[in-house]
Amino acid sequence: MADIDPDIQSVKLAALDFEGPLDLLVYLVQTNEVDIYDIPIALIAEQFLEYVESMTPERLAEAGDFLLMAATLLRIKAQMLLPQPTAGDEEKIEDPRRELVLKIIEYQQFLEIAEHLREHESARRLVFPRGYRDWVEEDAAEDAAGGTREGRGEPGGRASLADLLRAFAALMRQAERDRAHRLEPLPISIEDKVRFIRRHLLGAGRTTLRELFLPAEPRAYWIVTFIALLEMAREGELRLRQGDTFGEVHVYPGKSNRR
Amino acid sequence: MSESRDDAPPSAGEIVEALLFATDEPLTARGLAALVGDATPAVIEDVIAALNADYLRERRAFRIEPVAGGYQIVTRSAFAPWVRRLRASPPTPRLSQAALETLAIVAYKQPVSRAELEAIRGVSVDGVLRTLVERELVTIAGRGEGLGRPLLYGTTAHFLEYFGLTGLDALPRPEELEILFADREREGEA
Amino acid sequence: MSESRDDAPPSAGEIVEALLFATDEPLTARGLAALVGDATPAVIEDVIAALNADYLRERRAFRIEPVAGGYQIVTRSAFAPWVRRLRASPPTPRLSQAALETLAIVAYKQPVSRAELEAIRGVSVDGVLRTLVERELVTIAGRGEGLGRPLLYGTTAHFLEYFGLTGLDALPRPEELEILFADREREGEA
Repeated sequence: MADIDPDIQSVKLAALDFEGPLDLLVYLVQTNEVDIYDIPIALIAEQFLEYVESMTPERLAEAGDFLLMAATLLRIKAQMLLPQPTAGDEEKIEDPRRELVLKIIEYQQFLEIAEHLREHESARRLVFPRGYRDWVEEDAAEDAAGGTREGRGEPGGRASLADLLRAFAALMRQAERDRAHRLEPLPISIEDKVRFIRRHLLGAGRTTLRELFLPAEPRAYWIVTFIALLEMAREGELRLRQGDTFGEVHVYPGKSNRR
Repeated sequence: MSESRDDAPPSAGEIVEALLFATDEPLTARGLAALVGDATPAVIEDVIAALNADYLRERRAFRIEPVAGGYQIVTRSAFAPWVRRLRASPPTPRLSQAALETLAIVAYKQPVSRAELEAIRGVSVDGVLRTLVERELVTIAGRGEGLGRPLLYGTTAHFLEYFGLTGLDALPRPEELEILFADREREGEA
Repeated sequence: MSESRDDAPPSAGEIVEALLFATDEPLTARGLAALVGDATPAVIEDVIAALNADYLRERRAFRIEPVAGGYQIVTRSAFAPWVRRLRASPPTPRLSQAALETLAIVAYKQPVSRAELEAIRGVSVDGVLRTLVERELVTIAGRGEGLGRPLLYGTTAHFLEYFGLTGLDALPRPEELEILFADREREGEA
C-alpha cells in the first residue's frame, strides 16, 4: 500500500534529524501510512537502512543505537520469512514484530505527551509572575533609601539537590587533581615552610595568611604551609587571629618565639 | 499616599489579592485560608473566582492562575511582548525535544531508572538527565530494588510550575491519548 | 485559561500595569514611555494617575507609588499584617557555596570530624559548620576515636527533607555523580 518514490523518500529522510531509532521508526510508520499492528517489515527495514547509510560521520556517536535497531529489524525480517505454522498453532506463536510494535506504540505515546508539554511550555512562557518582592509600602520606601533586599536567587531561595550534588562533584574533581599532584614527591618539606614562615614573622613582626599562601604555588604546597602553621601554633611559636568571620587571618609571633 | 477610604476592615478578597501580589510563588488555597484567618479553602476558591471575574471586567493586565497545586498571579499573555522587553536577561532556553521526551517518560513512570528511560527512548539519556536535574525539573526519587540498586528519578514541584500545570493529574490520561497504551498484560502469555 | 476578551490592542494603561506588575526594579516614566512605544513621559504620568484612581475606586489591594525617581506597584499598607504573616516563616538566606560544599562532604563522609572537613576543603569550616548546625541540616553524630576524641558531624532528617531525598542512599554514588555532573566546570555555572 505504501507506494513511495524511493529516491524522494531517501533525499527527504537524510535531511531530517531524529531523536533516535524509535523516532525514525515512528516517522516511517506514519509517512508510509502502514498499519502499526501489521508493519511491512521489509519495506520499513529498507528505508531504515537507507537513513543509517546517509548518516554523516559526525553522527557516529548516535549511529550505534541506529545500527542496533537495524539489526533487530533484519532479524525480524528473517523470522518473518520462516515457514508459517499450521493454522491450529497460529495463536501460540508470537508475531516476531510484537515486541517492536509495543515499543513503537509506547514511544509514540510519549511523543504525544512531549508535544503536550511543549504546548504548556509555550503558553507558560507568555505569562510572568510578580516581579518585585518588597511590595509593602514601607518596605519599598526603605528599599528606595538604600535598604538591603534579600537576593531573589532560585525558586524559594532554597538550595536544590542539584546545587548540593554540583558542589560535591566539583570537590571530587578538585581532590582528583590534588591527588595527581600528590603523586609526585613534593620538592618542599614542612621544615622548609616553617623556616619560610619564621622569616616572614621575623622580618615584618606579623603577617597574614594571605601572604603565606603564595598564589603561584601548587595547591599541594598550601597544604604543607597549612600543616607548618598548625605545627607552629601548637608549639606556641605563633598565634592566629581573625578579625571577623570572613576577615583576614593575622599571624603573630607566639610566646615561645624566642629563638 | 492618602489612605483616605472608608475604614471598613479588609475583605477576604482584598487580603487574598494582597497576598498573591506579594509573592512570585504559587500559594495553596489552604495556605491562603490560614493566612487570611477565618476562611476555608473553599471560600478562598470562591474569592479567587470573584477576583478573576473582576480582573476580566476591569481589563486588568493580570489574572490568577491555578498552578502546581496552588494559585499564582501572572500577567496576561497578551502583554508578553512588552514584559519581555523589560527583562534584561534572555529567557531560559526552551527544553530540547530529547529533554521533553525524557521528561514526559519521567512524569508518567516515576520513580523511574535511567535504564528504563533508555529502554523506552532507545537512546542514551545521560546528558539529558543532567540537564533536567540541573534545571530542577527532575530529582532523585530514591533507589530501585534491582541489580546495583539504580537511582530512580521523579519530577519536582518546579516541573509543575515550569509548565503551568496544576498537578501531575493535569497531564493527559493514557486513555485520552490518540493511541492507547499497549496492553502489557498480554505479554505474560507469550 | 480563557483569553477570550475582545481583541482590541492593549491600551497604554494596561501595558504600564503589566510592566509595573512584572518588574523587579522601579521604572521611570521615561523608561515606561520607551517600553510602551508611542507615549511620552507626561502621558505615562497621566496613565498612572488614572490607574491609581481605578485601583482606589475598585478597592484593589495595591497602588502605584512613586519611589526613587520611578514607579512601583506596592501593596497598600493596610494589608501589611497579612503580608507579614506570609513572610513569618523568615526568608532563610540561601546557603552559601562554602556551606553547600561542607554540607556535601558531611553528607558523603559522615560521621566526619571538623579536622577532616577542613583537610578536604582546605579552609576553616567553623562558621559554616555553625550555620549548618543552626539550620538543623547537620548535627553532632558522636565522638571520634582519635586524639581528644573529636566531635563527629552527620546530616539530620531535616537535611533529607530539605533536599527532597528519600534517604541517604538516594545520594548518587561518586561514579553516578560523575555521569550526572561530569565536566560541567568549563561551561561555567550551567
